[in-house]
Amino acid sequence: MLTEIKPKRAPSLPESPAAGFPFLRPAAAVSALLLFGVLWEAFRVLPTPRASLPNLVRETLPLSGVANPVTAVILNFRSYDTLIEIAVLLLTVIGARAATASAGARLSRSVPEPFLAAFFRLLGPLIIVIAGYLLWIGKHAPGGAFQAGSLLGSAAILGMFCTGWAPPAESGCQAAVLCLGTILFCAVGMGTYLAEPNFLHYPIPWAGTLILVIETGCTLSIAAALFVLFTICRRT
Amino acid sequence: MVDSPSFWSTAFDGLLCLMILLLGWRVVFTTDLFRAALTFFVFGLLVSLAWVRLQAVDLALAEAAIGAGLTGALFLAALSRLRRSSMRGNGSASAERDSAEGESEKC
Amino acid sequence: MEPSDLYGSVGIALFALGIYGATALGQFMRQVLALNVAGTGVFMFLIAIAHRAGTPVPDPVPHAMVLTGIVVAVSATAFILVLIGRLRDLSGSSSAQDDRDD
Amino acid sequence: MIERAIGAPEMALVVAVPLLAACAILLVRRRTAVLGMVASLAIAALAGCLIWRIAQEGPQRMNLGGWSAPLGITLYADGLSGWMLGTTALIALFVSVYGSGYFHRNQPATQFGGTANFFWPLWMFLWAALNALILSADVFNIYVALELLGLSSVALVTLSQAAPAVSAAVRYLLVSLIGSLSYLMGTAFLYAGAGTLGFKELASILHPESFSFAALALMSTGLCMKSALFPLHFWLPPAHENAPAPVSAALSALVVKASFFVMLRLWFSVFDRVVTEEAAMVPGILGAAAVIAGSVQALSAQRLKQLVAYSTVAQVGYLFMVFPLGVLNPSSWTAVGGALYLVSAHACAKAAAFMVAGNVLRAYGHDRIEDLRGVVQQMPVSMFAFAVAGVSLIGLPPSGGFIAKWLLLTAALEGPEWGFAAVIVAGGLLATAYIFRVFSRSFRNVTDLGDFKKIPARMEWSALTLSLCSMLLGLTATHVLEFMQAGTPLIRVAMMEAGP
Amino acid sequence: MTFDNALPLLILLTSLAGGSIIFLIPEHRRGTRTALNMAAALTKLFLTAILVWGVQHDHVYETRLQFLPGIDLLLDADALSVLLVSLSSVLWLVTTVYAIAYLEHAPQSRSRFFGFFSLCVSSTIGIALAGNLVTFLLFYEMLTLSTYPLVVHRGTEESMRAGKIYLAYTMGGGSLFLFAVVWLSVVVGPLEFTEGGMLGRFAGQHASELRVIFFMLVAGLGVKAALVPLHGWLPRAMVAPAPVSALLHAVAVVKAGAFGIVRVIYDIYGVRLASELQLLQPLAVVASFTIIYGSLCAIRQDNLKKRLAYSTVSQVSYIALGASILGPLAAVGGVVHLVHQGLMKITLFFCAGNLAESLGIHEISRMAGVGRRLPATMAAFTLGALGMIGAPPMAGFISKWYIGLGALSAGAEWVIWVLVASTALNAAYFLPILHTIWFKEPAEDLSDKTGHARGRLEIHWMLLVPTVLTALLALLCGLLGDAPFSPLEWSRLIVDREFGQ
Repeated sequence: MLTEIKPKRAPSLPESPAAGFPFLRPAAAVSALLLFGVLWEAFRVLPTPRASLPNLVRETLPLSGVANPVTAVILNFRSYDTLIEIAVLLLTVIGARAATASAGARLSRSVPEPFLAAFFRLLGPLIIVIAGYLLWIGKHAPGGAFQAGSLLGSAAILGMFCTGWAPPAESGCQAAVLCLGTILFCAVGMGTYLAEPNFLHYPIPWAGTLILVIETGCTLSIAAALFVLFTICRRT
Repeated sequence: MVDSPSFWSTAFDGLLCLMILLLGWRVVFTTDLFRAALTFFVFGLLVSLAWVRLQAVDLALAEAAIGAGLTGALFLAALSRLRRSSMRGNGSASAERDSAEGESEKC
Repeated sequence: MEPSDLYGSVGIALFALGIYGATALGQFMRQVLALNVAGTGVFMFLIAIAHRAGTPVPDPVPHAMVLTGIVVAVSATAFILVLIGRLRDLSGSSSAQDDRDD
Repeated sequence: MIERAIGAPEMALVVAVPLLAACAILLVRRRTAVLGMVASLAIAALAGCLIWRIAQEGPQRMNLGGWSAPLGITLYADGLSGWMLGTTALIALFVSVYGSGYFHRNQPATQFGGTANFFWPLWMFLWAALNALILSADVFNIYVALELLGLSSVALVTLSQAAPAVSAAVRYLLVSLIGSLSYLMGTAFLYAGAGTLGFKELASILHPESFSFAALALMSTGLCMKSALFPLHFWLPPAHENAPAPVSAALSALVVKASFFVMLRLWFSVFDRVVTEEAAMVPGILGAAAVIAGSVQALSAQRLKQLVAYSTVAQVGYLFMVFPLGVLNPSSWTAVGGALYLVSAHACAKAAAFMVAGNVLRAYGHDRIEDLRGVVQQMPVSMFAFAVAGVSLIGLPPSGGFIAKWLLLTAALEGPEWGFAAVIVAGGLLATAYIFRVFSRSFRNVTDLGDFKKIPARMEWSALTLSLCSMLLGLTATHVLEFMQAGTPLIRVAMMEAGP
Repeated sequence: MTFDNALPLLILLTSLAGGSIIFLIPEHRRGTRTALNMAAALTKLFLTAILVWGVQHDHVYETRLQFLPGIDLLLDADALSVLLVSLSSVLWLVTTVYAIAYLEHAPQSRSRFFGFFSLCVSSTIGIALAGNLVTFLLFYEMLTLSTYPLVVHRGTEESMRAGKIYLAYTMGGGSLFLFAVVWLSVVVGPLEFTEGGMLGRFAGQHASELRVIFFMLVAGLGVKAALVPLHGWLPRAMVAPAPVSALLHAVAVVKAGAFGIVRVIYDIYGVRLASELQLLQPLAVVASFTIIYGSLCAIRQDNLKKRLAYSTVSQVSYIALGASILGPLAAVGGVVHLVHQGLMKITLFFCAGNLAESLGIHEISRMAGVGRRLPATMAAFTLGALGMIGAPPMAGFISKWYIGLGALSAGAEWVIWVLVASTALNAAYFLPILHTIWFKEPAEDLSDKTGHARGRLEIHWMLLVPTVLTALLALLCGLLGDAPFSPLEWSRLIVDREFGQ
């Protein structure tokens, strides 16, 4: 590795992990084949699960406040996972910002084409409506926060391409939207202590509403996060 | 099982699996990064199709939107800006250029 | 052959393939691509398992896991791409500066 | 059907509070250091409450959302997790203090541009991830926590905006992603075979079968990658060496230990009936190799931070010897107690060592070991801290490192596992060699001392305090070991039965 | 916690706390540092006096602290420990006085020096008071660490090399010792020192293991006791300042090793088991060889301190020899030599230090006629040298006498020849020095070089008084051997208890 950091000298560049070991590729190939063989064998003789979790989910579904089992699992039974996951999303945005903080931020705007812009003016609202629908339908049919959020995010990206609109590099409201999901989640989680002495323990009558609230927040955060990540990825 | 495995469905599954494997192989072994990224995009779409076959519609949606669409877009964006910076990097002293290009190979 | 078994095997194959790529390839970008392939493999395996559970509707728990996994994967990918770009800038710019000094 | 168990609220709060704190810091954007310190104190206090509760009422189990496993996620805190949590809180608190000095406004922020104010939110995320990882009793939840941990660590590494740091970060991230994917595949196999994700349920279901072996192999490989076990350690030294000093301290002291702790849980509780002595030998032998290889590389290190980083590789090796030693005589607590003791002792010592390295780097603008002449005269506090930390790393009495070494050696000789015993002793000698490499330079008397920048006092004193903590650990062994076994005679399947 | 339980801890803390505070005293506060040093030393001496009296009257002084599950941190004062405690507290006081004057003009940090100096003494006290093998190990390692900064104190290339070698030897021995201790405690459980040997009840079991462990223990301790071939660090450590070498060689390090060997033989294995396993024969042979070899090397040295160092190598082995010959008489000889050798050797090193300080003389060849320039110092040197040779009525004579008697009664006549040979050799390397000092014409002008001469005194009184004092003590120990509380009487008491008579 390098011995000291001077701005002037070009720092010694990292050898990619492959560089170190000469026989890496064949070794990796063999071990990958081995991996496949072993796992496939294990998969072939896989016993049928002893615990029948699906049935348990089905029985408990009425208490979860939603009709779509996946949504029930994500936002009620295993909502803690989702909380951490939203945090991961937020974290990556901050990390990306931190990594590029000292870089001169150049966003190469794409020149707005009138036709594309018009097209987007048509498409944009439609996408937003669809996203809202996905979010709403998630309660009892395929769909939900993630699909809606990703859709919104891609809509924003599309907009950036079509109408040469460039987002502000960093703004308070942007940060607020990014944090919204995490904050809502934690707040609800602690708030449930008022009703039930347990974290993220929705009172059954309220469950549906709370889930919808959280989902809305998450949708916005996810959309914002994906969009910001994309812009940083282009910019840096 | 839910769907009685008729011949055609099985054949379709097999074909889909073959395509997926092939594309996956291409993604990993194509040296041209742009082509690899595009291949990955198609790969993602096929995978989401496969998930529909496995009665995971919502996941298929997510995969199509995030897995294929966004990830592919991310790769393309990153590649475009890598190319830009490599253009900036050119015309430097030979030693540095070697190192810079050694780097560009790694990126 | 049940579709679940078929797709499960494919998932395992993609996983192995991706792991090979992520460890053996020399370029960061290609390693990241391979990593995504491996991730897709894992997800497909999980979904196959969900389908395999033998209930009329597939087991939602693996589905939830996959959904979580996809989001984590995309954010991690974006982050590492940003880092790679940044690394490229740093090495490029430092060489350019020395160029001026000469 | 639905057990509505109530656990200590702290268990969830130690995760939620740092996350909220991170958001708050992001939104307020002013006086970040103050907010960060307040949050740190709050989190440490919560951890303290939880530990006290464990000591009073025994192990705590919390079914999040009121859904008991297998349906929901369970948090579980016994003596071991309590001890890990406490160690984390202690180290993290002092890292916060140190960081508030290191990233202070009027410190020369040359190597990190505007990134200083990103430290606090990222650091909060890291702390949340550590707590989540320690408390979780659900294999998939652990996967998510692992991702949070890995990503936040990498983000922190990039805070020092130099090219080597970023390239180290990229490699670190690649390895940690591969590791978590491997872990996730293992989880998938577990679920496919056992149909549940909770520790307790898995422990009662799993038997030696092909799928459980596959899962064990996949998960262990992933975790070993993350905690830099010997052949997979290549990413650690550059990352820990080029990160900002407080980050290096946190990474070396806590992050590698967290994944080790998960592996400990898996092997001795979830896979308890699955693991065989042959399987346990693999991590053990790799650990022994790590002790030797890491120390030897530390002997040839050029820079102080490099040396300390390689010593981490070596010390992690000791930890992994617990698997053979613990599996070989299941009735004995010695090996596990020793390993966990080493976790804390090494955490304190290593954090202190990295802080000192950071101080030297700040004060002299370099940390080349060759040119450390006369440092003892100019930075007596820091070097004394380094000396004390070194004593603990070497494992000399009366340090926490000695207790750990004693317990591990006892376990090895009870076996008797001559090989491991020999490696433990040899490792101590090698550690002496590389620690005193530093002193044989820094004790030199020189008349012309290099230009020397004054550094904030708290950066020196937090290092000293931590090193003294590692020394103090040497005198509290009996109580600590009692606490670790809180409510549970052995770290075995029985352990997972909740206490109160 | 009663006073009796607290006393050992207090004795330990006087120097430990003192040392820790001294670290914090800024360099220029010379008066404060001196006052603190003296206060600590005097307190320790006082407490030690109480201890001696108490142990004489069969008080039980024992401090227990929880350390490891099943293993306590045990400080307890039996007759044997009292011997070393009193020796080190007396010599600490003396050496402190000496060091304060000696380092007056040294450029290096004096706070650091005195801090580690008192840590060093504390570890010696801890070694003396250790009630079980783990506690002993703890302070044994602590001694290693606290001596290193003293050895490298001058910060020169040479001292750095010496420090590296010192560390290599002692750490190697230490880890061997650790290994053996853990192994032994795995085999037989907690290892409390008990008069007559705690392994007595294991007679006939684990014979082979116990044998191996014994030799590992002795090897680990032999490094500090400088048994050949583990003595290599000792002569090189001479680069340290005179007070340090005095302390290292007279009290702290070598004594720690020898004392440990005595402990292992008497209180862990016990004479009966040791003889049953035939452990002592080889040790006696090694010790005798060391005695001869050390003296032979000493003859070839021209550097005074180096010669003294080799003579230490040889003299310390008397202790091991006496302990390894069966029978009470030899034991008395060995144990009492702990004290006698300490007193005589520290005198000699003080004299060497005075020479270096006042006249800058390090070589024997340049010592011609210094007797006239430094009469008192050289008189002290003469006493010490005669004692080393073993001439009556000096203290050294008593040790040799008892070892000889013991050897005869134990039927090991060959030991007599070892004693005779070593006496001859001692004479061969000390008498020429005495002759040079007193009867040769001064070759160079012996005027004061360092400005230590104050008025009519030949050298600064704080350098002179300790020297003369220790010399007189060595003389008294020889003259008043039978007086109560004399080292000889005390060793008799110890041996009676060990051999359960």
